[in-house]
Amino acid sequence: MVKTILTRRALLKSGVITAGTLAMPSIVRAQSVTEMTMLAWYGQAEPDAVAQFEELHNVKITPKYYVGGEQMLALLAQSPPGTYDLIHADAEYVQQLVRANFVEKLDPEDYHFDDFYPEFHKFPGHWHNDELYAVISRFGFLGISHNLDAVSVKEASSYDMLWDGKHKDKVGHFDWHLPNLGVLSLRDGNSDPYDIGGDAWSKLQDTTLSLKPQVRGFYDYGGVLSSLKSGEVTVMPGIGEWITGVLRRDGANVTTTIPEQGGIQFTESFSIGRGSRKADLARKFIQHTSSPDGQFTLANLNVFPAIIPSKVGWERMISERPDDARHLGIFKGDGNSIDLIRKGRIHIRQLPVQQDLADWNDFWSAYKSA
Amino acid sequence: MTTLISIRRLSRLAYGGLWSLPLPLWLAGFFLGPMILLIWLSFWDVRNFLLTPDFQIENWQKMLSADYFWAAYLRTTLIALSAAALASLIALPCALAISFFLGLKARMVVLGLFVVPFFTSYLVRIYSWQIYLTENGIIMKTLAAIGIDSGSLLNTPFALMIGLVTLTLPLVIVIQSISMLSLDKTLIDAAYNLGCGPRRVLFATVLPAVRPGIVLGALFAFIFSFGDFVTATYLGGGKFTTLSILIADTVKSGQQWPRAAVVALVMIATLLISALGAISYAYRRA
Amino acid sequence: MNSLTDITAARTGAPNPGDKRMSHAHISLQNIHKSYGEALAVDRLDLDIEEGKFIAIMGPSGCGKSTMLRMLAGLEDVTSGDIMREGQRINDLAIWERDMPMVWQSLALFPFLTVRENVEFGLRMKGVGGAERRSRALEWLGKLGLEGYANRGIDQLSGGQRQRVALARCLVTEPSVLLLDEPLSALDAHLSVQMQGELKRLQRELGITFVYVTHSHSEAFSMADTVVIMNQGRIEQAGSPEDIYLRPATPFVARFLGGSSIFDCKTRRRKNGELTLESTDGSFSYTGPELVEQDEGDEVSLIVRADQISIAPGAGWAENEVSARVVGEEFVGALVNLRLETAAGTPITVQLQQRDMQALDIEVGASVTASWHPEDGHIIKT
Amino acid sequence: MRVSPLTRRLTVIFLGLALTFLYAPILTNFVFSLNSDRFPTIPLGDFTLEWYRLILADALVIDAFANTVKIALIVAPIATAMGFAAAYADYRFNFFGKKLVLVFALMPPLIPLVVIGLAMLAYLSRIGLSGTLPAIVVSHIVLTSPFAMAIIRLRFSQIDGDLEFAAQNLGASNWRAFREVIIPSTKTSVLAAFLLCMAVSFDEYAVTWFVGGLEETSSVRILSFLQSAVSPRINAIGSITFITSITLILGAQVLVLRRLTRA
Repeated sequence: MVKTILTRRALLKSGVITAGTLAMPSIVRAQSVTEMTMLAWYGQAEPDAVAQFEELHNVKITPKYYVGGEQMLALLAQSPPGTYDLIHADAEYVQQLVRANFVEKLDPEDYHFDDFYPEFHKFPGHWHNDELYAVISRFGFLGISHNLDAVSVKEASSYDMLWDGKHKDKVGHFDWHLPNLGVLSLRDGNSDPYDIGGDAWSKLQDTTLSLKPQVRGFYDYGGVLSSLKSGEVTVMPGIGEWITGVLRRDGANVTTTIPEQGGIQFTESFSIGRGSRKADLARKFIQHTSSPDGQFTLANLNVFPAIIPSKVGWERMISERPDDARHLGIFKGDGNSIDLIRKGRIHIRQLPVQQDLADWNDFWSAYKSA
Repeated sequence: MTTLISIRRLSRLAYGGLWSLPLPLWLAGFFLGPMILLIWLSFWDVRNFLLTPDFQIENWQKMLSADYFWAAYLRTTLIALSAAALASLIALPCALAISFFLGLKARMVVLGLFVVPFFTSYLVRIYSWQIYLTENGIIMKTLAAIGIDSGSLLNTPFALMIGLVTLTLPLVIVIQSISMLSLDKTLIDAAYNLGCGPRRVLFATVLPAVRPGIVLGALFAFIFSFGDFVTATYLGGGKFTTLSILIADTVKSGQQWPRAAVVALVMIATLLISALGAISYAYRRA
Repeated sequence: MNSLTDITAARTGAPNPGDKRMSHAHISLQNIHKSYGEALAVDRLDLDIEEGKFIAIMGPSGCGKSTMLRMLAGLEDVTSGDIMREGQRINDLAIWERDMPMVWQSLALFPFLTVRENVEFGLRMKGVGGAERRSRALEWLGKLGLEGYANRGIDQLSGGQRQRVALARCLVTEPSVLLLDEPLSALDAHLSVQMQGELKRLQRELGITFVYVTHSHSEAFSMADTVVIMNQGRIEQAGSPEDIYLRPATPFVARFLGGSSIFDCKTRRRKNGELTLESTDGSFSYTGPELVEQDEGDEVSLIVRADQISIAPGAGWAENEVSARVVGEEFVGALVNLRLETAAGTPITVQLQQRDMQALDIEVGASVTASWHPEDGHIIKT
Repeated sequence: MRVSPLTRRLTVIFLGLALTFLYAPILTNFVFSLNSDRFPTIPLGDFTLEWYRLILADALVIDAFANTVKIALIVAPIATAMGFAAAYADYRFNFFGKKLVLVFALMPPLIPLVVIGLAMLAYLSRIGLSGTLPAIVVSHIVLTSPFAMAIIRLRFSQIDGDLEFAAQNLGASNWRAFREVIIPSTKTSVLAAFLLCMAVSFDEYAVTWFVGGLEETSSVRILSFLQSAVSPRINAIGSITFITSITLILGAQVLVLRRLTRA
């Protein structure tokens, strides 16, 4: 069985080579520029993100953008190893990538971990059996995103405001159970929002269901942006600066507040795809993303801004982009992003610990049509 | 003598085979495989978020016993039926106008105009509808200008119908028109000569004669609406969980492709039965 | 009934291999068998069609008449048997090699072509040049009274005009055989009668063979030289219209043609050579032409045409008498068809003049006596 | 049809309304592709060609667009030809298992695309065809040919079944009768089927995303913009597709019309 697969792979490879030889223009290109492939969320391989690296290493990065970790995993499972050199994923999915053997081991020495805040030296989701599989690129917080014309920062300092009668039919949801149930779990007072027992789980379900009369709709990325912008909804739990930062660039009067009860953290990272034939180049790319230059670029991506783990990167943000830095919580002193993490207000988004993921999902489906 | 027979039979077989075989062969090569995989997939297991080939009926039990599944099933059927009926009703006068009231040139141009929207990405068109329907959108502002206070129309059944009719109307009109244009005009003249009024002619002569076109148009509208994901997401605001949305949601619960496959297979069965029913009705001798 | 003198009897029965070669038959169907799986459409059929004759094939629907025509045209394969044309076996010729144009029941005119282009079609397939095609097509359109319609579309023509275009389309190729599959069934009665005359005239003038399938008695009997009556895939009778009318070969034919009364009888020969027929309705004497052919004790059907029967209010008028009840009447112009029923349930049809009917003064339900002369009637062995 | 002028006028007005309805989103799409605001809200921002500049400078968008056209131009003729063959076979011949084959041939459009995408990928990668343009072409033909078959079969159901035999009866061979009768009778529906196949191929994104690997079509591009980078670039791509297609289709019609009027 193994043998036949190997033969087929060999065949595939030779097929690829033949195809390459036949297509003359690509040879010409191949002589001058190396191509590297990246499986990523949208925006990670746009010119603003990779142009600098491409020029430096005479490489062209060809992206395959996905719109959900499940699609990404399914695609990888059905593609020959080596199809994707770089894989960009959220922390929850890195564990699944590792378990499915889709990514290569990394050497921590290769990357600029010294520049990072200590919290990110050994970020839990990226290590497995004490081996490194992914390097954090950037992260963000999820709390309450709100239109400042309708909801003040002070008002948004507690999740309880979501139930306020004056916001009836003005509350929107990003259509994914993990962040939404995470923040509502914090509102219920669970210290670890994703590690909750049976009682807390059923209480969380009641809490969530009681919010339904306030809810206008469930939106995907695009829908979240346009509904907040148009005023269709004025407040959304479980999203963050990754949305409001984009809208503010377009002149919308919106922001994200992390309420007293706490917020959720999402994390993006890069890994090297199993069987990559350009692993060296991929390693160089990840090195670049962890460097001060790369970190500064990542904080300001067109697709959406995010917090970076690099102290050196912070310095540059504060001096060069003070306004954007401020909104991201990148500033010196009390209440900055790292401070929030250290105070224990921020909890990493993860899969439910005591319940089956399917249970959370089923409940979310039921909630949507309730 | 016998060789002559066989040569003639052979050449006839070859002629028939040349027409009968390509599509079935192509589908056998590239569609049967995926279908079998899909059916097999519905019996797989998901362990540690990894799809594992297996043969267990738990996925079927789980989905078919879930209330939310049947609620979504009913909702999807209702939405698709309404959309098909609505699109057919709107298409009918249009197809009549195209086929009987327009000159040759105008007819070609108008049919062309109905075909063009197909080519402008459906995703883009639905995205564009949002600006009409949303809070402070074009419709709301227009209505406000004449003193009517309407809320946002987004995430309402109305918005769903707008989206689905956008998707299906051109196809239904084109199918109905093809059917009407190939109608024998003497049939209509004969009806008039028998003293039928325009209404009788329409209901007793034209409509029965173009029944295959009407039924087929409605069937396509139903199929498209039943499987639609885009309108339900962008204009329904995720509040109307259709089966397609349920599939997407199911996949989100940690690689539950097998359960999604169950939903998909139920959808396929439903559509297949509707299609066979509609087609046999369409071509039944009146 | 008709004035045709040119009567040609077609052969029936199994062909004799010896005289097959001698036959002057233009087209000859020999022991033709056609089945669709289990269903038998044509059963051991033999038929010779002579050149230049108008032959009409009729029978109830499903009798195999259309199948036979389609086999001639090559639209259906024969399961077994031979189709011969001028001595050549043509079973294996493709449709387009048979050169037997057909006028279709649906007419099958090409809607995307003009009238002239329709007529030119066959010539074009034969490779006839443009100018000649055009003049021949126009000539035929002229012959059929369609001058001036050459550039019209098919859907701008009336039913009768379409009929003529369909004819012109076939005849323009100057075939020696023309197949016609119920071509007049879509026309109204008046037009149909007019076309019948025209078809017969055309066939006479051109001298080509017409094979005409129809379910209409009037069409068959008014035009054909030979009428073939089929039932359940077999030929019941083939002969001149007069022959068939006067001497139906089987009770089926008599019943199919209608207008006759049929009595099932057993023969008994008297000393004087006269024949007595015993039936459930009584005994009848017979002195007609088939007298000599009958033996004692045969099972036969006695067929008496409606115009040979007279009725009276009481008995005692003639030798062959049956009492019956009037069950229905139908007026056809100056004639009346009376339907009677005997005590044994045998239906009897009587044809009377309108004024005789008035003189008799009978109504439905009345008891009457039907009678006929011993020399009338026709006996068929069953 | 003979109806009162009023009915006629009302029906034509209704037709106009239906067209307006279908073109309303296309119109706003145009407007917002020229609007400086990133999110489509009224009142409008300033006039700008920035979004067009952006996508025309975006190699990925250009590649995706080229792929889309390439794929549609290969898919549409093949799918139409196969759909036609199947429709003609159904109309003309009877063979064992015909119904079964037809049911099978009708199935692809019934499949929810979200899931068949994965199944297609799983299958195509097993036969060594995943992640390539041919993979997209192969699956698009599967998805579109049933539409072609249905539309052309609809036309066949209205053609007198004797026509082709009438031509043969007048001396046309199988192929000649096909050319003389079947082609003229079905050409409009074949054109419609061809356009529909192209359109479906243009619009398809779910299966394409899965089986295409690194190869993208413009609808896959639009989907990724829509789901993670909402911007008027979506409108700009939509407008360019619209202008291209309306030019092609109306252009083709002008050609056809000119030939008709000359004939």
